[in-house]
Amino acid sequence: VDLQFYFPVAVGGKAATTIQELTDEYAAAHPDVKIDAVYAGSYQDTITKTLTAARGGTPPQLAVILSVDMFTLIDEDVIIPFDDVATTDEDKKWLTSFYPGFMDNSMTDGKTYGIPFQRSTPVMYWNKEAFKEAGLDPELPPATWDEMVEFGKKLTKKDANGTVTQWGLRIPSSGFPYWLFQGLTTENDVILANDAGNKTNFDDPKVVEALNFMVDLSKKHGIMQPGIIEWGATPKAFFERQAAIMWTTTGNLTNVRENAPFDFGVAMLPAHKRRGAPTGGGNFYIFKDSTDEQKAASLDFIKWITAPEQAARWTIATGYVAPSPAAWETQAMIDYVKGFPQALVAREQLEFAVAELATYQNQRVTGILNDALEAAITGTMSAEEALKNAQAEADKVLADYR
Amino acid sequence: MSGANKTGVTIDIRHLSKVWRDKAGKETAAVDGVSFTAEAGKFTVLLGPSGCGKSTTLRLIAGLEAASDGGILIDGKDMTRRPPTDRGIAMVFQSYALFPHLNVEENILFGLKVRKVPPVERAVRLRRVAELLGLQELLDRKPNQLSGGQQQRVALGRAIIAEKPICLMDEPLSNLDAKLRHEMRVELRALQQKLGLTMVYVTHDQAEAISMADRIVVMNGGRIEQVGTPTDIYDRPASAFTARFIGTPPMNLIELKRGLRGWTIPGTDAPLPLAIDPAQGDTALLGVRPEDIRRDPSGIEAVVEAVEYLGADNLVDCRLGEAVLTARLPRHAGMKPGDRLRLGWGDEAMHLFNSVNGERLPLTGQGSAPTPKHDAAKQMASS
Amino acid sequence: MSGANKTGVTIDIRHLSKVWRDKAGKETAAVDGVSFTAEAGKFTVLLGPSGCGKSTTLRLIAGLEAASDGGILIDGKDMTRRPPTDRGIAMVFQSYALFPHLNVEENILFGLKVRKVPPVERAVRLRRVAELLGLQELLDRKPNQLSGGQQQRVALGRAIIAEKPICLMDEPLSNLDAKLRHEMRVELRALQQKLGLTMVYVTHDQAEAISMADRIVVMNGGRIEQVGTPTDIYDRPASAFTARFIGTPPMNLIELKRGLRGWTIPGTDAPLPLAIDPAQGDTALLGVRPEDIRRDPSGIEAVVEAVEYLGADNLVDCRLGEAVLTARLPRHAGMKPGDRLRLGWGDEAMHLFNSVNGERLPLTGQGSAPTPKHDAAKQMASS
Amino acid sequence: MEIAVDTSRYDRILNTIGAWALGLLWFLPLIYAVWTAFHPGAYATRFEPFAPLTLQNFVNAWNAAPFAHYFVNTVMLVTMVTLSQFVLCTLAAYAFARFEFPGKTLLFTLVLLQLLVMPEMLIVENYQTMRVLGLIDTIAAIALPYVASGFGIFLLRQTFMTVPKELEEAARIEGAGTLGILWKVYVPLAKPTYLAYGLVSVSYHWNNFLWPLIVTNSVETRPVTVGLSVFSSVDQGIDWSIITAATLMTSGPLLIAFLLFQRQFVQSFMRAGIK
Amino acid sequence: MMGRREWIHGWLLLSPALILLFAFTHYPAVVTFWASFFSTPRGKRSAKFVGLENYQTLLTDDKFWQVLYNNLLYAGITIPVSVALALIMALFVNSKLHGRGFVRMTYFAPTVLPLIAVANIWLFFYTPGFGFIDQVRGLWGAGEANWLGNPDTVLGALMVVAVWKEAGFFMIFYLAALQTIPPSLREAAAIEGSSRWTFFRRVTFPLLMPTTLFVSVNAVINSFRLVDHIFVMTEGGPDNASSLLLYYIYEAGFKFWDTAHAATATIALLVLLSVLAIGQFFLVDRKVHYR
Ligand SMILES: Nc1ncnc2c1ncn2[C@@H]1O[C@H](COP(=O)(O)OP(=O)(O)OP(=O)(O)O)[C@@H](O)[C@H]1O
Ligand SMILES: Nc1ncnc2c1ncn2[C@@H]1O[C@H](COP(=O)(O)OP(=O)(O)OP(=O)(O)O)[C@@H](O)[C@H]1O
Ligand SMILES: [Mg+2]
Ligand SMILES: [Mg+2]
Repeated sequence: VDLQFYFPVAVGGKAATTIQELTDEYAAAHPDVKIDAVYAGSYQDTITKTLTAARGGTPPQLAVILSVDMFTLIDEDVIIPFDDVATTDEDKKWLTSFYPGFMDNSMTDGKTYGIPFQRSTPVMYWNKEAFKEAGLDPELPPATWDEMVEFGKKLTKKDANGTVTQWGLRIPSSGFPYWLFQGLTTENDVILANDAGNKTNFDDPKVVEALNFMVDLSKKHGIMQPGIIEWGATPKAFFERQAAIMWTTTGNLTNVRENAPFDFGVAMLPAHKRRGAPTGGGNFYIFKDSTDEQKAASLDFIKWITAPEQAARWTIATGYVAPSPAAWETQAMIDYVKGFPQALVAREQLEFAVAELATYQNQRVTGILNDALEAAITGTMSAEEALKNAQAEADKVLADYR
Repeated sequence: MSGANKTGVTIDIRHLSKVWRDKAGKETAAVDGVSFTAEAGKFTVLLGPSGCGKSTTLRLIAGLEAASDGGILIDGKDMTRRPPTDRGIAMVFQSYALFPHLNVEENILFGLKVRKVPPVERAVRLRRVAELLGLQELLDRKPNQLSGGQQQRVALGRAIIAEKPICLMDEPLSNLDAKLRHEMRVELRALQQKLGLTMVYVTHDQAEAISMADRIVVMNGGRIEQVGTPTDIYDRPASAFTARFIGTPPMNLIELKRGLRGWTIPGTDAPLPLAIDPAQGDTALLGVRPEDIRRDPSGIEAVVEAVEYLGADNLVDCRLGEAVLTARLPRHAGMKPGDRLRLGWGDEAMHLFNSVNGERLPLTGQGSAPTPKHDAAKQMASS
Repeated sequence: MSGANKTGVTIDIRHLSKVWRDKAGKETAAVDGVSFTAEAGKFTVLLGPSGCGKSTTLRLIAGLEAASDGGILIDGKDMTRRPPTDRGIAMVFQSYALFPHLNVEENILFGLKVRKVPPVERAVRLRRVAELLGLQELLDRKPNQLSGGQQQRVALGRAIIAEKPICLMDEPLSNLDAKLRHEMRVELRALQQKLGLTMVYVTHDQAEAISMADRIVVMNGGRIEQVGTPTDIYDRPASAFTARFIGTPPMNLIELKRGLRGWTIPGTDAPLPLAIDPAQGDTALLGVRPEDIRRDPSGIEAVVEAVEYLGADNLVDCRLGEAVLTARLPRHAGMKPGDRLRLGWGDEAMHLFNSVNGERLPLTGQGSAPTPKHDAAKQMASS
Repeated sequence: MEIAVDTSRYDRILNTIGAWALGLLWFLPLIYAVWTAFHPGAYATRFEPFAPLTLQNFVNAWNAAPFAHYFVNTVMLVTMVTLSQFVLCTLAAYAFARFEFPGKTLLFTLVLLQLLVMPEMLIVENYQTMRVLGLIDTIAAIALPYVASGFGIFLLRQTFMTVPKELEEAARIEGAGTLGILWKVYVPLAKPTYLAYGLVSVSYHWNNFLWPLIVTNSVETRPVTVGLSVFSSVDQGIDWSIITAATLMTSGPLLIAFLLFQRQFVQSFMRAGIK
Repeated sequence: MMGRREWIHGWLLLSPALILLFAFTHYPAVVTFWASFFSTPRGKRSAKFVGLENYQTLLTDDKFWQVLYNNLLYAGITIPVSVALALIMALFVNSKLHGRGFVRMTYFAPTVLPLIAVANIWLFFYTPGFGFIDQVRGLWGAGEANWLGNPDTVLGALMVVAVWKEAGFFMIFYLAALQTIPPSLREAAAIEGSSRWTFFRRVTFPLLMPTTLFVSVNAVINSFRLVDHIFVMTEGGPDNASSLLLYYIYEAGFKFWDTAHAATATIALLVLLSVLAIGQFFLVDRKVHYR
């Protein structure tokens, strides 16, 4: 059986080689299956390539694509639910072996469309040295919003001209600000969209409140750089002591560990009304336009690669969160965590994690939210107004899907 | 050259016209209903003042411009709308049109390479042409490394080497020095005759025209003034225009008035021995070539106004009554402005033209010349 | 022209050289240690065969090329390394160098606009120049819509209108017809004298050189052959090169041999009445100008080989023993190949040159000329 | 011209200063790239004169993808594209510059239209065409949509229009046919333009990413940009050290080629001779 | 040059290029045009004819108008600046200069470097605090500035990148054209005493017109087409302040997979560009002097 498998790389160079190794290993063990693992660029490139190929009549048999693009893929009618092929009891058990926080994004209508593979969640990193300098306990990260503000004020340093040389906090807001913002809304105990993916809650007062808090971090409290904060430069800013605390993905763990010139800590995002964070990252999908044989082989491959041993290797190589509890139980993982306990934080946070904002026409709807967030952050609109507009627009887009 | 034994072909130009239209829509007829024949194997020269349409005519024959009207027959076949390649021509451009990216050798051989002449023959022909034109030393220079005259020789070489039955040349010698030009004149003429080329040659140098041409076509303002052999044109110019145009220095043209006693030069009293059809009116133009004017004790009195030294001769401007005549006198004659002398000329040296339309008038009668001794003088000069 | 009353300035050329180096590193000396002075307000002509370095010399004077060696003083100031603008020159380029995107008027006025001459004056000067050159009708044409001669006139106009103290012209009349050229010659000379311009003028036309120049510089292969007034050069050429180069048709040069009875033309027996310093060896070159040769019953016998019709005259190639001489004979003489005749020339018509290095030899002795009647003949001809 | 100059000495100094100042400004990103690529990551944002040098960034970049293979592919791709562009665009440009035929303006408009149409818009349709042609995952498929380049046709047309017509006439008289004239007169005279176009076209296709990514799947066909893109995914923030190292590694050959070829511009192969 | 033959030759010369152009440009373009009258097909729901509805949607989309405004502003500034700079650069490196080859390379380097990589470098330059620009500004005691994070400055920051990228690209064409101007014209002008500036204004520049036409048509087009740096640097943000038309189309097409909307916007862009670029071409072409 020939299988074509598109995968993206979103974290550093090792990911591609690891996937290649894993597929080669699988192919060696299954001589009847040939897997052509095709590197397809970033997540965005991957879905572009996939849909272009699908429309051109030659889709891959399986691919790793953002979990939030599930609705898009359903909408385009190019993928099948795993329930169609995972029919044995063993398969069904396998479907339930992943963290529910990840499965939220992989199911709709009671059917499973995606299998979590390279998944992540945002966490908080802090600079222990900076904490010490500011007279804070370096081992004690802020646990609540209030603490975060309080610590942040202490951590914000200015030079003689009044120019800030170190910000207390950095929550990047470029590109896809909704993701980290979803951390705040979740903590404020509100969800942004329903499970069916056809209704959003952007103008909920709690969302407004969360956004106001985010805006106030720079405007009122002065602990975060004003304006849009670049996602890509965030780790570097952290290393350069531009910011003492940063929020970013667990995917950065390896990077921070290797490059931070100081002792750092990793913690769950601080709580407000509750603890919480969104998940993120990519799922496996199986494509419709394949023979049954191919579908079965694809399923088998996915089962193999998400099995604990392989998942552990993948996690260790890339820093992504292993998607099933069993993976964390493997010896490799246990050894890894022992040497690097910060890796555990993500797993612990999964307990509180919610689905990443995903709806039909996902990118358009999140785009609307992004625009609203950016408008509020840059001060062109009040949070309330921006979110109200965003909700109205989202309603317009999603009306077709109700 | 190499075994070529072509015989030129006849070119027939019939009522050919070329009109340029500028942006404002104004039309200029560069060539205006011209008809003539360049006979097979003959040397035809187009002569005329700057801007009279010589180059345009040549370009029409070459097929580089589309005729606005009329036709061109080559070897009896209508070629008016055929591309240049089909016409069997070689051409020297007035502006040379050398390929700036090719060196001299490549420029000269361009056509032969295009026509896939075998390398051995190319080499042979190249050697001959380069020698003929004195370009041996320059073969690997680019045009921008050549002097003006050298460029012109390259352009000439490119045309000569082609050995086409028709050769069109647009002022091919204008940038050469007198010596080289004289040599080239002889060489070109010999070559043309040897190969039996039909040559159409544009020049503004009448020494060239007269010495090389079998036939001269004199043009003016896009039209033909006269077609004839060099002697025809020199000795019997058909119009005042041709008369003044041919000859260096040009023919003197003096307005004559019919007086009581006959035709006189205004300001002088002795009537000239002329009989002109009275229907021609009361004025006429008398033409006398400077070289036909001699000092003649019994001639008309004149005052020297200016002397131009020309090496071999002096050109002496003399006032006769109200007219000024230029005479070519021997250089050792030692004349200076203010000198008085008497001038005369032979009967057959006189040309008469209608003073309105410039047409040649027949000399219908014979009176007594003011230079009774002219026969003797002629005798003497050619002794 | 308009109130300009400039007096030209002197140009001193001192040991000027220009070496071209090609890609292979081969060097060509286009100008090779040239020194001469173009005097203030005088008309200096550079004359020489194609490729001898005339244009290069002119471009060096203009500052368009950097001298490889030597210097240029203008008005006493060393200008060797100063840019063209500082030298106060106007120039006509051999290739015209017209601005292709500007029309005739704009081309001519280019310099005046650059120098911010007020519009009123520009218009006045333009009108004069256009009239002088017959360009009135063409003022709004682009160069590519002009004939070759018209383009040349525009280039001339651009230089004339500048009214700079120095004017450099590189074959400015080569594309004009004889009539226009003659007119332009007179006009340019008048203009130059009126404005007191220092003119350096390159031409290959010696009629032009001789009639216009105050001084002629004859160049050959990058070096100067002779500097002198037109009469000097024509009447006493300093070398065989100059002798052959100046004059149309050129001077006849015949190799003489010292025989038992004196100097003879090989193949003839009558010795010529010459006395040459015996130190010069046994051969010498005798030069005689074609126009100095006459039919002379007591002269040397000759056979006509070819006759070239030139309008005003015939050029007759005659064989004298082993030598061939060209004689300019009157056109009505009616000669044809094969005719026999006797030719003679005056003593002062003879020029002698060293047959090895071409230097002029003094005529130290006088014998009896082969043409005893030459004085009478001269008398007659100028009667 | 070799004007015997010294007034323009100041001119020349000013000129030199201006040119170099602008040059350095323009070069800043590349200077930064060189700095970062040769220093450990910690110095990517700090410019200390004596920071330690390292080649590790290049080693890491080289190992992240089969670059050797990709280079071969890219070189094949740009050669193929550029050569076929030269041929096709030359023919078409010549027709537009020097021929009169009905529909010329319309066709030229259509060519210009290609300049306007962005390649992204055509991806889906062209992918289908390639599949029909059976060219998916071949270098030809990457090249084909770009071979008839409106840009090239337009550029060469502009150049051909400035070639003196006499030269064509002279060649025509010598018996050269349409293609002969094109090849022997226009092409050599347009050499600077071909160089310019070649450089630009090579850099464009060297750096083109999205279409090659989509239409190819295997290491045997993919160009270096696909390898390069591994470093520019920003999930974990930007690692400038490795991006710049990879960039220098992939674009280095181009920069060197440019340094070599720009000399050709200097040579005045097309001077004078043209009046 | 004679009638019919010339036609045939003309067409023959054109045909290879035209066939490919039709196959890979015009046919897809027509499909796009056609698609703009249909709704977006999504999986099970196939496209249905909607007439001008898509256009109506487009014209009532505030974001479209904002993006259009951004783009016109962007074009209005980057085009003249980059063309002028290109010309200056070409003149610089066409004259005698020490290290001319190197200077040429510096100007041309932006064209050679892949935009994704370069955009990342620019991203660093613009980064507040420790970014290159802020480090330099820091030397003067200035505080940090968030160039890309502020809607007032972000478009300007992108314009700088565009000019940087484009100027060297256009310079190459100017440089090639400068090489074909006969030196005798400079000589003639030098004799007339014209300064470098006058010579440039009165001779060089008019003779460069064919190139300027070429370059400016391309500049117009590129100012609407070159958006790669937006992907890396701002993704159109904040709040669309740096979004340009093509990015908008790209989002509609490849992020929202709303192909009908993308097609419609594409057609709008094509019409706009045709008017600007092709109109410009035909307007100017007949006035240009081609020698
Ligand atoms: N750029 C150059 N490189 C090399 N040689 C050159 C260059 N320009 C001119 N020459 C050579 O220098 C010599 C002198 O050239 P120049 O143009 O001064 O001749 P000229 O006397 O003006 O001739 P003509 O009467 O034919 O115009 C010639 O042999 C020519 O080939
Ligand atoms: N492309 C053109 N557009 C408009 N008029 C033109 C064009 N080419 C030539 N002419 C005009 O046509 C007339 C004839 O030009 P042509 O070149 O045939 O003259 P010519 O006899 O060769 O003159 P010359 O001896 O000066 O070279 C001239 O008045 C010229 O100005
Ligand atoms: Mg002419
Ligand atoms: Mg010369």
